[in-house]
Parts: sequence; structure tokens; C-alpha cells
Amino acid sequence: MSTTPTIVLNVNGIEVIYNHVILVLKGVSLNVPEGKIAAILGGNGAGKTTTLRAISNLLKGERGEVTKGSIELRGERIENLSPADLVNRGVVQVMEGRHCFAHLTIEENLMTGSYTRTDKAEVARNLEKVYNYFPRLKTRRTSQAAYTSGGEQQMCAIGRALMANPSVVLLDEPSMGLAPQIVEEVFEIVKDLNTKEKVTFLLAEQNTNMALKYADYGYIMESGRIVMDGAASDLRNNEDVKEFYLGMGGGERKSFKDVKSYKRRKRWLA
Amino acid sequence: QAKEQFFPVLVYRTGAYAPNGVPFANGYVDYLKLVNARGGINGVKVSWEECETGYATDKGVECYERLKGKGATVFQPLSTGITFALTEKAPVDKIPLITAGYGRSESADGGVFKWNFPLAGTYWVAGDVIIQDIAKKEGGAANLKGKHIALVYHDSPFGKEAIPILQERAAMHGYKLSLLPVTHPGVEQKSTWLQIRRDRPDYVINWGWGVMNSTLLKEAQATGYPREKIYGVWWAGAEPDVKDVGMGAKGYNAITMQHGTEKGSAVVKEVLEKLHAKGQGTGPKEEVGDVLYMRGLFSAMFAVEGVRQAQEKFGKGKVVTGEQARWGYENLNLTQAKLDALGFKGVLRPISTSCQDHMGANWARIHTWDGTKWNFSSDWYQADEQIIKPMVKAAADKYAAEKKLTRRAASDCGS
Amino acid sequence: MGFFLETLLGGLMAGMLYSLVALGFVLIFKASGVFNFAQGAMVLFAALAMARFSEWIPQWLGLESKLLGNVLAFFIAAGCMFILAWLIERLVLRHLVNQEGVTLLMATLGITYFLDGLGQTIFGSDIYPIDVGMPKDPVFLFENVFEGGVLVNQEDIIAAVIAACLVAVLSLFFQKTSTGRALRAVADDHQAAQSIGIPLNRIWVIVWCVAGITALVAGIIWGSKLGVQFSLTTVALRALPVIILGGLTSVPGAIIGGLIIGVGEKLSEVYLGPMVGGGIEIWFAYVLALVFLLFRPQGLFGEKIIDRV
Amino acid sequence: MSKKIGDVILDVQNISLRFGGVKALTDISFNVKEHEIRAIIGPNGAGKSSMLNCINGVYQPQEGQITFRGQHFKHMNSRQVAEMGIARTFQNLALFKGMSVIDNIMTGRNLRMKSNLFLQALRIGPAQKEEEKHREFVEHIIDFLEIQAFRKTPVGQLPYGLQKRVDLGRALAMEPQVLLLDEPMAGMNLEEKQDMSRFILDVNDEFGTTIVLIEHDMGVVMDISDRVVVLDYGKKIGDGTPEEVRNNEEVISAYLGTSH
Amino acid sequence: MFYRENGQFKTSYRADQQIFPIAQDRWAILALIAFAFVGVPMLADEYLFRAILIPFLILALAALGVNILVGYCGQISLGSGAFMAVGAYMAYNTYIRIDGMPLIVALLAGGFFATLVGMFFGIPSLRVKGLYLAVATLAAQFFCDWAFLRIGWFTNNNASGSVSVSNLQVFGMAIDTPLEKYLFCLAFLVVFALLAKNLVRSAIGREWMAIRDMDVAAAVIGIRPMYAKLSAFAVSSFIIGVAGGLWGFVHLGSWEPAAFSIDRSFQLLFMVIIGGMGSIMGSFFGAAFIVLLPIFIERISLLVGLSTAAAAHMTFMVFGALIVWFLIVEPHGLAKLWSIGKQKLRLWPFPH
Ligand SMILES: Nc1ncnc2c1ncn2[C@@H]1O[C@H](COP(=O)(O)OP(=O)(O)OP(=O)(O)O)[C@@H](O)[C@H]1O
Ligand SMILES: Nc1ncnc2c1ncn2[C@@H]1O[C@H](COP(=O)(O)OP(=O)(O)OP(=O)(O)O)[C@@H](O)[C@H]1O
Ligand SMILES: [Mg+2]
Ligand SMILES: [Mg+2]
Repeated sequence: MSTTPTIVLNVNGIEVIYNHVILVLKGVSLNVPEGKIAAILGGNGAGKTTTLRAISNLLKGERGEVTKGSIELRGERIENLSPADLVNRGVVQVMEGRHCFAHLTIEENLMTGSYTRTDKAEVARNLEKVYNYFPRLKTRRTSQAAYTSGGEQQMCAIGRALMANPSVVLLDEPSMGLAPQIVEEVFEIVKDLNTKEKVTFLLAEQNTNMALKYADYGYIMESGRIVMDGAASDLRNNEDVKEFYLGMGGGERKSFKDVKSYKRRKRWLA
Repeated sequence: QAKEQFFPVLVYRTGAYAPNGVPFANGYVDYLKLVNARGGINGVKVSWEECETGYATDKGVECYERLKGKGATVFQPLSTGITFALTEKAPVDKIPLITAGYGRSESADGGVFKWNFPLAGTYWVAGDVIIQDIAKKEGGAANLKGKHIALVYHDSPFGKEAIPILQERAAMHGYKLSLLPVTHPGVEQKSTWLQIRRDRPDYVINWGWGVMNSTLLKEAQATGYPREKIYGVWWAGAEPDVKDVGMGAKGYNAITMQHGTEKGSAVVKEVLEKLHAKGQGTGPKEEVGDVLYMRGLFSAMFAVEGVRQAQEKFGKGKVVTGEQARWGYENLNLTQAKLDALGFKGVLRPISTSCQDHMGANWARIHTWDGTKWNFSSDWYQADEQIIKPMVKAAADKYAAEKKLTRRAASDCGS
Repeated sequence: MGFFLETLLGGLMAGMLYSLVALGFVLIFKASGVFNFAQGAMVLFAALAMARFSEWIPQWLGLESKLLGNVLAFFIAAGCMFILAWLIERLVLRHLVNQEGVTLLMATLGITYFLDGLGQTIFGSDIYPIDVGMPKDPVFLFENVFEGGVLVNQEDIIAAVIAACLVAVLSLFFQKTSTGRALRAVADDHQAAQSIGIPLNRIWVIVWCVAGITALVAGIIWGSKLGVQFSLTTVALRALPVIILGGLTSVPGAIIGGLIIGVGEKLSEVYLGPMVGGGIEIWFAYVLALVFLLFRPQGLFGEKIIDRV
Repeated sequence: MSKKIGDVILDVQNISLRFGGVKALTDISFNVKEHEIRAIIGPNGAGKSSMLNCINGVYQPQEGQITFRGQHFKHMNSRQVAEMGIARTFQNLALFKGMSVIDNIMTGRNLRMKSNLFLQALRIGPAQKEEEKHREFVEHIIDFLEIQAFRKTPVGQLPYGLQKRVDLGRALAMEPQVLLLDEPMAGMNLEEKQDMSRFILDVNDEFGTTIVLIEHDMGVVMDISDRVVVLDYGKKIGDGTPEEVRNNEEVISAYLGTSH
Repeated sequence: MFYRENGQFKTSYRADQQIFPIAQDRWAILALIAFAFVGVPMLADEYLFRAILIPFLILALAALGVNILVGYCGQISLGSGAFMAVGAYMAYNTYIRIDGMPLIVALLAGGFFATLVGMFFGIPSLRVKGLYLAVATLAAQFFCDWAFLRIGWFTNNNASGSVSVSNLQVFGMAIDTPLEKYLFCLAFLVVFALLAKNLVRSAIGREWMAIRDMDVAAAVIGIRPMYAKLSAFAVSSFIIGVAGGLWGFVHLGSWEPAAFSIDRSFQLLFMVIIGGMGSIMGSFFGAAFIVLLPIFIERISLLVGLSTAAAAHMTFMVFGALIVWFLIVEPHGLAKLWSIGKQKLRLWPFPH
């Protein structure tokens, strides 16, 4: 791929403040090229979720606001669009913490995902596709979302987003709470959609291993700043990344048992 | 700058009771304007300020506090609840309260209620006269025996004021009295009327205020109860109560506080001429002379005449204090001649108060709605002193005992 | 017996009217999770608009026909409710996305104050009649069966039929259409609903508008019965036990709840009231609802309250 | 490993749990020995969380019984369970969002606070002392979990990972004998998982707390647990040491897949 | 610049557990209390006392009670007016039926009966939640309205159903003038605020908040929902009941059930939410807001020459609009706004 792909999402130096006082993002910039998978990595509280919320314009409900910088979708400024407008433009976010509609059944949850679409037949096909991806959902289709297990809800949330037939998906911690092989499946689905349907992904992940395995490009975030970015393969081979995020310092995987009683803290930022 | 006699005006021009509060307030203010147009009280101009209570007690108290500081002459709360609260405060602040036709019935006893003036009638007067009229219709009090009268009342101290007198009379005449409370504001009366349907009382007495009255008439219509058999208290016998029921209320009776709709009276003509013709009137011209407008008008007249009376003692042409005004109210002597001169000919009868009697008159008539307007339908009645006096005294004594008050000594009367 | 039947019927009719007001509450709650205390104020506002425009329009246009005046007034009042819905969304709800239930509830109380003031400013605070030609006088049924017959009001029957139709249409809408589903989603989680592209703004305008028109219908019926006056707002208090009994989220619940409450309070007032001095119906309605709640905390038809960790 | 694993402390016998038609658990039995770290694994919806809910009285199983320290229970009641010394954390973060970190953890001490309402209102003598004593304990936990900086922050504003830590802290504050952890490491990166593992091991070691752990990260499970139960569709399909489980065919096909 | 906690190190947990850990706050609050007791009496006139300060103090006390139930324990209640009424009427009965009953004891007795009634109506909260509970508590409101009108005993068989008290005395001193009444209410408020603050920062307060935030989790860590909820109802209605007694005895002097109508319940809930749920300070802000604002708006409207009716309508509209506006600006109430302000001040002049 020698031609530089077009940039779908361009986040330019944004600052986000919650509650008028808590400054969380301190000038974050990132680019997501068309048809690629980009990952934001970083520890707890680094600001990954906030970044995604800023893009999908869901900050308002959290009493946060973007105070500086700009966000562009295919060259169009989108800070003032409503989340619904964004979905109409093909950008859908899967929120952290599932957020299924508790009183609706799994199937109804999925169907709400297709709210913006009109072609019934296509929606039905899409629903089948989601059920294919997550057979578990099919068996629980008639139970209210609140009464399904954590993992089932996570699948439901992802499935629901896919029902919108998006061109850009913002995935916030898709792997959280999922069994290992489901995690793998989810990433396979991501890859699948990416290659077959050219869906662009921006994901925030803690599971660095998986993320870097499937992503094309990675951003590493700490305390509200991007501290490192690069092609996923480069990051995978970066010594620091290896040590802090992949647990392979010194080339070998450490047992969780041995981490006991000692503690390292090295950060790119003090 | 000449000093002015200041009259606070508590009004409610908004909320659930506004339809009735507004005409009253208009009349009240118009009269004060008229007084100035006539040259003041012996030359003393009057000034006033309205304060909106919304018929709420705590708002009323706030208004009272706000306006009393401005040298208030007298308060007229036009709400039983506010009256109760102010009854406690007025003696401390030495400001009299006029509650013409409402408030505590026992406050007619000036020996205990030094500062209260339920001028020209209390609820017990009203109840008494209604029963008299019913008795007359039935061909004498003796025929009341075995009759059934239902009291539909506003479930509040205001509504409950009627109960003692009706019970007293029931014990005398042997009619059956049933009590049917209606919860504020009175728009829900279905079960009341179901009960009336069942019991088919011979008469229904309506002790309502505000929207309760028109609702009651509509329900009466819907249940087919003859409107002729319904009697309203004087707060349930004005135009807003029947206007939108129209023909549906035809035949409905209400007691008057002496006056009815008085479009033809001299004072109304004067108001129209001196104020409304010059665009200085309050409220719509068409409503001048309506029942509640008249009530406001003469309430203001009482307030003013008391001051005039006080000036006799404390200095003509001077502004009097609340305390001095109180003396005026206690020594009112509105003869027919004086009233006629003020333009109330045919509207009011003489009123004279004393240290013991803070009511001053106990006359009333009945008027009846003919579908478009109120017409008098009875002669003058006078409430039966034999019945009411002891009741007033007993109730006042109870109040005094509870409050550890002693009756005013004779010597206090002159002050 | 005849009297019992009459009380029962009276209760059912009153209940139907409560349902009509309750319906407005349920609609908004179901569709946005907002417990709209302003419903009473909306009923008043709508009724005032109807009453006043039906008086003014013939004056302005010099119309003779009362019917035409009423029809025009209805549409103008409906238009007012639409504008109101739009303003409420613009100025209030939009800024309160994702807030807690109580906050939203308080906001609607704020709206109540505002509407109370506005309505009286524009339309006045007198009692105004609405005359849509409802028959006022009673009819008596079964006169040969029971002494005195059983009294019914045609007006009540008409009102009940209208309420029933409205409910049927609205329940179909909620259960069967995709918009209905979206509305329920919004009630569950504003943010998640936004995130999948449900346009909260538009949805809210629609729902409040529908609730506004329900309020208008309720206002016309109540207004034609009682006259339009400030006290109309208190009918909302009558509707509250209805909705908690029926379930905050259930349209049919509003109806069944209304009937139960209507019958319960009339029977209690007529048969128990005299023993304790009367005036018990209002608290009896609430206590009745409360007792039901003890057995079904979500009301008869409400969605089960989910608490799961 | 010098840890001495004791007798069976918690014994789950033939538990079955149904929700309408959904069989969340079918005839599950396993036991937990004193001082051990016992993991429960299984695919999503297998019934792991439901199992914990049965143990601490949130759900009431239709069949089976639970024995804790020799006492038999058909149904547990949450309060009883807490008093007996079983604490837990939650999969979906059940923190008290409006309260600060300290207050959240202090609630864990509430069971041990004895002064009555009047003393608390006056805050004199014993009430004050008690408050301070427990506060001290809580400060230890805060130090231990390294969340000193967030002491007074309302937990709702903390990032997910720290909230999980507070959740753990609240459970620890109860000084439980058995600690039930529901996916304590979900949503954490490697470093944080290491920290969390360290906390768990320390608790297990230093306080001798028995731990029942649900976790999807096989690395963690295999490394730190002593024995593992595997559930699938509400049924138990494996039980044994990590080694045994790892090589169990059924477990591999149902859960682990091939890559582990 | 001056508002810093830097350099104020706590050497004991006791020091850190103080109500106001920051010294500046401590001084400010002490100064405020001193001002309320000494300064205000010198400055205020009668109108201010009787029409504004006394109602404010009493309603703030009631709001405090409501806040405990609604703000801290999360049980939304619309029955507060009823609990005030119980407090007032029972204090009245205690006061007149028992000879030589001291005023304070009578007021506390009113509070005690309010507690009983409050706990009784709190029982449904064990099963019914949220808005369902809110509406259900209206049962208490309407029932009490009815009972005090209908049952003669409560009003000492007064024909009209209204009651009155006078000649109030405390320890032989008359509580007569506005100033005395003000100080009397202020003393109540300060004492109760302190006690309430102590409660909410103790174990019981944490139990309430835990129940509010997540009741299932609270049960799992051994909090008994029944105890927590009922104790919140009890404490809250006690305070509300005392406030009710003060409202009747000190502010009105004579009252009828309408003084404690459903509007009062709404008003109190308003205060709590506008002021800030779960904040003692918020109750004061809320009470001030709700008591002062309408008066203020009305005055302004009259000043600009509106008629009484128009001014009243304008008051409604502006008041409603302001409530909405404040909720939008800060859904967590004035107290939150205040603390954000303080946070900004702490950062000033170097934001972030
Ligand atoms: N609603 C909010 N109000 C105040 N602060 C918030 C809010 N949401 C997040 N924060 C703060 O913003 C910072 C970044 O949070 P964010 O949720 O974006 O982190 P994250 O990288 O997604 O972490 P995690 O991996 O734990 O999800 C955190 O310090 C958090 O405390
Ligand atoms: N209260 C409930 N009502 C109905 N069904 C329930 C309830 N709780 C759990 N279930 C069902 O029981 C099954 C087991 O759920 P559980 O939460 O125990 O799964 P889990 O093993 O914890 O899964 P995960 O790893 O995804 O958290 C699921 O299918 C779930 O839908
Ligand atoms: Mg995140
Ligand atoms: Mg689980």
C-alpha cells in the first residue's frame, strides 16, 4: 500500500474539561486513516474513553466539553453535530460499560441499533449476521438485557452498533469481560469487517496484546496526552511497550505470581 | 408633602381563587381611588399598595409584614387562613383587621377580639339567615322537622365555620343535617353528588369559594338536582360562580351580604363617572357593580369610614395610626343617612359597632340567579341574636381560656 | 342496588377521565424517563388556549359558526402545544440529557411554574367555558327496574369513548412501531440511545407534542365539564395514583389504573366516607395505590424494576 | 510455596438455580479450602457470577445447600453472610457512586461499628474513638491499594480501573475470611493486572484470606490460583489444579480454545 | 491565592475528620455563625425578621430534614408537608394538654410524633422505590391533611379546625419579639445542623448513602436496608416535625392544615434539589433560594411598574425559568456550584 490512504478522522489538539474544572485531555491529536484499525492504548484514567466520547459527541451528558482543538470527519468539522448526525454519517460508538437498554430484550436492543436504517430486508439480514457472529445472543434473544450476563451484554452492545451498518466504529474496551475465545472472535470480527467491508475502527483497549496484533496503528496515551504512536508492528517491538504493556520485559513472559512485592514505575511522563 | 393615610391591600389576582379575588380587589381599589377623587378623608388623601397573596397563608404573612411597616391602617386579608394567622399578629403590631363577611365568627365578640372586625356579618349570620329563608319557604320553622338539609362545604376552616350554627338550628328545629366536605379547590365533587342523589336531601347549602361553586352547580345540573333547592353562602353568590353555568344555574339562591349586583346604585355611577370614564378605573368597566366588586367596594368604605370616625376623636384632617383607627372601627356609626350620602342607598343598612359588638349589623337578603343575572328574591332578614349571641360568647370564651386572655375591662372600652 | 350501579358507573367515568390525564404522564415517562409533573399545567394551558381561541376566533374573523370556531381553536391550541413541546426540548431537555430522574422531575416542576404564569398572563385567570356541544343534562336508565333509575351523563360516556380510543391508538404505537421501540430505549439510557443514532431531540419533540395533544383532549373534556380555570392543574394530582397503580410505563395500565382508582375512590367516599366524616376519597385513592404497590412495586402493568448487580 | 492450605471452609453442594426457563446453574458442587485461591472460569453466561450471588445471598438457589464453616444453609441472607465473614466485589462495579473513596471503604467497616445513633449524632466519646479507629484501618487499606491520592474523590469520577480497586478495598475492609472476586481485572492493562495480582496474593498471604476468583484472563488464573472450577452453561465441566484443567479436553473445547 | 489547603497538614485522623478540614473554611463558618447571632440582630429590621429570616430558618431546618431522607438516603418523599403538620399539631396538643409543658419539650415531642408517623409511612419504602415511592408518600400528605381537618381531637375540638398558640416562653423568657423568635429558630437550626452533619459523616450516614447509591451492594456488605431506610425516615421526620412545630408556633402562631399542604412538600423538595442533594450546606442554599427569590422577583416586577397580577405571573414565570436554568447549569445543585467555585478559587490564579 504505497498511496497514503485518506484520513477519516482527524483529531487535532483537543482539550477536554469535565465539570468546568477537571482538565482531562491536554492536547490530544490523532489520525485514523480510511479502512484501517487504529488503537488507543494506555492505563486506567489515561483518557481513552474521554477521547472517544469527544469524537462521538457524547461528552455533554457527562458534563464535559471540548475546550480547544478540532475534530474532523472526512474534512468536516463535527464538534457541533449531534451524536445522531454522526451515526447518520456512519460513525458509531460502542460505549464502555455496555449500556444495554435494560428493559428491552436482546433482540429489541439489536433492532434499536438499526434505527437510522430504512430497508427492512437489509436490516433482517444484518440481524442474522450479528447472530452469526454471536450465537450466544441468539439463544438469549428474548430475555431482557438486564438479566443477561456481563459478557452477553458486551456482545449485545457490539452487535447493536453493528446493526447501524457503520463505516467508522469507535470501540471502547470491546474485550472487557469477555471469555478469551470470544475476545479473539471479537477481534476477528473487527478484522473481518475491516477487510471485507472496509469499516474503519478506532478502538480503546487495555488488552494491548490483542490490540496490537489486530491494529494497523497504535497510539499510547498517558495522563491525557499521546506519548507515543506508530505502526502497530513497530510498537510491538518497542522495548518499553514490551515491558510495560506486553509483559515481556527481557524477552520472556513473567508469571503473575512473581510480580509480588516489587513494583516498578517507569513512565514516559514523570 | 402632605401625609397620606395608607391602606395595604391584600389581593389574589392569580391562582385557584383568582376569578373571585379579582373583582373584589378591583372594587376595593376603585373605592380608594374614589375617596381621593372626592377629596380624601377630611382632606387626608389615601394611598394604598397591593400585595398578591395567592390565597396562601405564608404569602399573606409576608405581605402583612411588608406592608405593615409602611404605616398600615387596617388589614383585610380576604382569606380565612390568613385571617387566623394575622389574628395572632395584629394585636402585637396594633393594627386592626376587618374581615367583612368572613374570618372567625366568634371574633364578633369585641370583648375578646379587640382587633378583629367582622363587619356587617359573620358566617353564623349567613347560616342562620339561610335556614330562616328555608323555613319560610317551607311555611314556617315548624315544618323543618324531619327535613333533610345537606351542607356541601369547602373542606377548610372557612367551610367548617358554617357547621356550628347549622347544627344549633338543627337541634332546634329537628331537621337532619348531613355534612359533605369537598377538598380544595373543589373541582372533584362526583361522589358528593352521588351521595346527594342517594339521599335526596330537601335542600343543599353550598359553602364554597372559587371554582368549587361553579363546579357544584354543574354537578347539580348533571345529577338533575333542582337548583332552586340550593342555597349558597355569600361567597358563593356572585357572577363568576354562575356565569359559565349560565342557564344551568337558573333558580340557584344565595344569601347576600346585604347587597347584590348594584349596577344602579349611586356609588357605582360615581365610580363609572369619576374613574372609569377617565380611564382611571380598575378592571373592566362591565364588571363594576357586580357582587364581589361591591363587596370590595364596601369593604374599602368600612376601612375609610373607620378612619373618618377616628379622626373625630384624634383630630380631623390628620393621619391616624392603626391603633387610633381601631377605635374608629369600634365606634362606627354608619347611619342610613351617612350611607346614602356615600352612595350606598339601597345597598347597605345602618351599621354601628361597639366595644362588645364588632359586627355592627346582621342583616341579609337572598338573591336568585335567573340564568343571566342576580335578582333579589326575599325581604330583609335579621339573624337571630338569641341563637348567635350565646354561641359567639361561648366560642370567644373558649378562645380566651386557651390563650389565657382576660376579657377587656369596661375601662378598656373607651380607649 | 341501583345506587350501587350508579356509583360504580360514576367511578368508571371519573376513572376514565383520570386515565386521560395519566396517559400524558405515561407517554412522556415511557419515552424519555421524565416524570412530567408539568402535565397538569399542560392540561390547563391547552384548555385555556382552546377556551380563549374558541372565543376570540369568531370575534376576529366574524364567524357565525360555532363548530368552525371550535375546530379552528382546536388546531391553534394543538399548534400551541407543538410550539411548547419544541421549546421545552430546545431550552430544557436538550441540556439535561443523561441526568438523574429527580433532576428531570424538578425541571418539569420549573416548567409547571412557568406555564402557570404564562397561561394566566396570555389567557387570563378567570373561569372560561369550553362549549363543544357536550350534552349536560342527565339521562336515566333502568327507570322501571330501580327506583329513580340509574343516572348517567352522556358527557361522561362520550369522554370515556374518546379516552379509550386514544389509548388504543397509543398502545399500538408503542408496541408495534420501531419509533415506539426507540422511545423505550431512550427511557432506559439517554446516552446509549444517542450513541446508536436515535435523535433524542426529535423524539422528545414528538413525544411532548403527543403528550401535549393528549393534554389538550383531556383539557377540552374536563374544561367542558368544569370550566377552564387554574384549578384544572390539580387534576394532575388525581392522576398520580392512577399511574403508579397502573405502572409508570404502561399505557393500558393508565386505563385500568384509572378505572380501579375511579371506582375505588367513589365507592369509598360514598360508603365509607360518611362513617368518618367524609372527604376521604383523595387519600383513599393514594392508599389504594400504595397497597397495590406493596404487592407489585412496579404497579400492575409496569415494567419490572430491575435491580441486579 | 510455604502457604498451608487448610480444611474445607466453604462447601457448595448440588446447587441449582433457575430464572424462569433459564437454567443458570445445574447441580453444581465444589468446595473451597481455607487459605486457598480458588478460581471459577467459564464462557460468558456460564453462571459464574450467579454462583457468587448464591453464595452471598443475592440469589436464592432452588436446590442445594451451602456449608460454611460447618454450618449448613439452604438460603443465605446477605447480612448473615457478611456477618460470617464473606465479602465480595462485583463484576459491574457496584460502588456507591456519590461517596468518596474513604467513605466507600468505610462502609465496609460498618458491620463492626457499634455506637448508636445518638452517640453518632453527638459524636462524643466512644463514637468519635470508634470512628477514628476504623478510619485508621481504612487508611491502611488505602495505602495498601495505593490510592492515597484519591481519598476524597467521589468514586463516580474515578477511571474504571481505580474503581475496581476501591471495590476491592471495600471488601477488604470487612476483614473477610472468604473473599469473592468477580472479574477483578477486567478492563485493566497488563501492568495493572500485575498490581491487582499482587494485591490478591498479598491479601491471601498476609491475612490468610481465602479467595474465590472469577477471571477471564487465563494467564492470571493459571498463575495465581491453587484450584480451578470450570463452568459451562450452568454445569460444572472441570475441577482441579490449573495444570489438570488446562489439559482437560472438555475445558479446552468449551472455553480455552487452542491457543492457551 | 489565600484560599489554599497547602501547608495545612493533618497529623491525626481526627483532624482530618473535622467538618471543615480547611482552616479558612472553619474560620469563615464560625464568623458566619457569630454574625448570625450577633450581627444580624443589629442590622435586620422587623420585616426582614418576620417575613424573611424566620421563615428561612425554619424552612432551612425542614429542608435539612428532607435532605437526609431524599439527598442522603435517596428515598424521594413528597410527604414532608404532612410530617411538618404532624410536628405542629402534636406539639400543639402536647403544649396545651399538659399543664406547664415547656415549649422546647413540646416542640421535641412534636418531632417525636412526626418520627412515628414518618416511620410508619416509611415502611412501604422497603418494597417500593424511586418515583413510585415519591408518589406513594403523597398518601401521607393527603391523609394528614384530612385527619387534621376531620378529627376534632387534634384541634382541641375547635369548630373551624384551626389552632393557635401564644405567650411562648423558654426558661421563663418570653419569645415574643421578632428578634427573640429569630434567635430561637437560629439556635434550633444550628444545633440540628450540627447533629445532622455528625450523623451524615458517621456510620449511619454512610449506610444511608450506600442505600441511596446501590442498595443491593449495600446489603451485600451487611447493611440492613430496613434499618437504614427507617432510620433515615425517623431522623428526617423528626427534624421536619420540629420545623413544623416552629412554623406553627413561632412563625404563624395560628394555623390550619393548609399551612402544610402539598405545596409545602413540593417546596421542600425543591429546596433540597436546587440546593444540592446530599449536602447540609445545600439545604441552606436551597431554602434561601426558594424563600428569597420569589419575593425578590416580585419586588422587581412591581418596581418596573407591572400590575400586581402581572407581577405575580411574572414571578411564576421567572421563578420557573430560573429553576430550570439552575438545573441546567448544575444538576447537582447550588452546593455543587459552590464547591466548584471553591475549587476554582483554590486553583486561581493558575487554572489546571
Ligand atoms: N464524568 C466525569 N467527571 C469527572 N471526571 C471524569 C469523568 N469521566 C472521567 N473523568 C476523569 O477523566 C480521566 C480520564 O478518564 P477516562 O475514562 O477517559 O479514562 P480511560 O483511559 O478510559 O480509563 P479506563 O481504562 O479505566 O477506562 C480520569 O482521571 C477520570 O477520573
Ligand atoms: N436475575 C436474572 N434473571 C434472569 N436470568 C439471569 C439472571 N441472572 C443471570 N441470568 C442468566 O443466567 C446466566 C448466567 O449468568 P451469569 O451472570 O452468572 O454469567 P457469568 O458466568 O458471570 O458470565 P460473564 O462471564 O459473561 O459475566 C446468563 O445466561 C444470564 O442471562
Ligand atoms: Mg475507559
Ligand atoms: Mg459474570
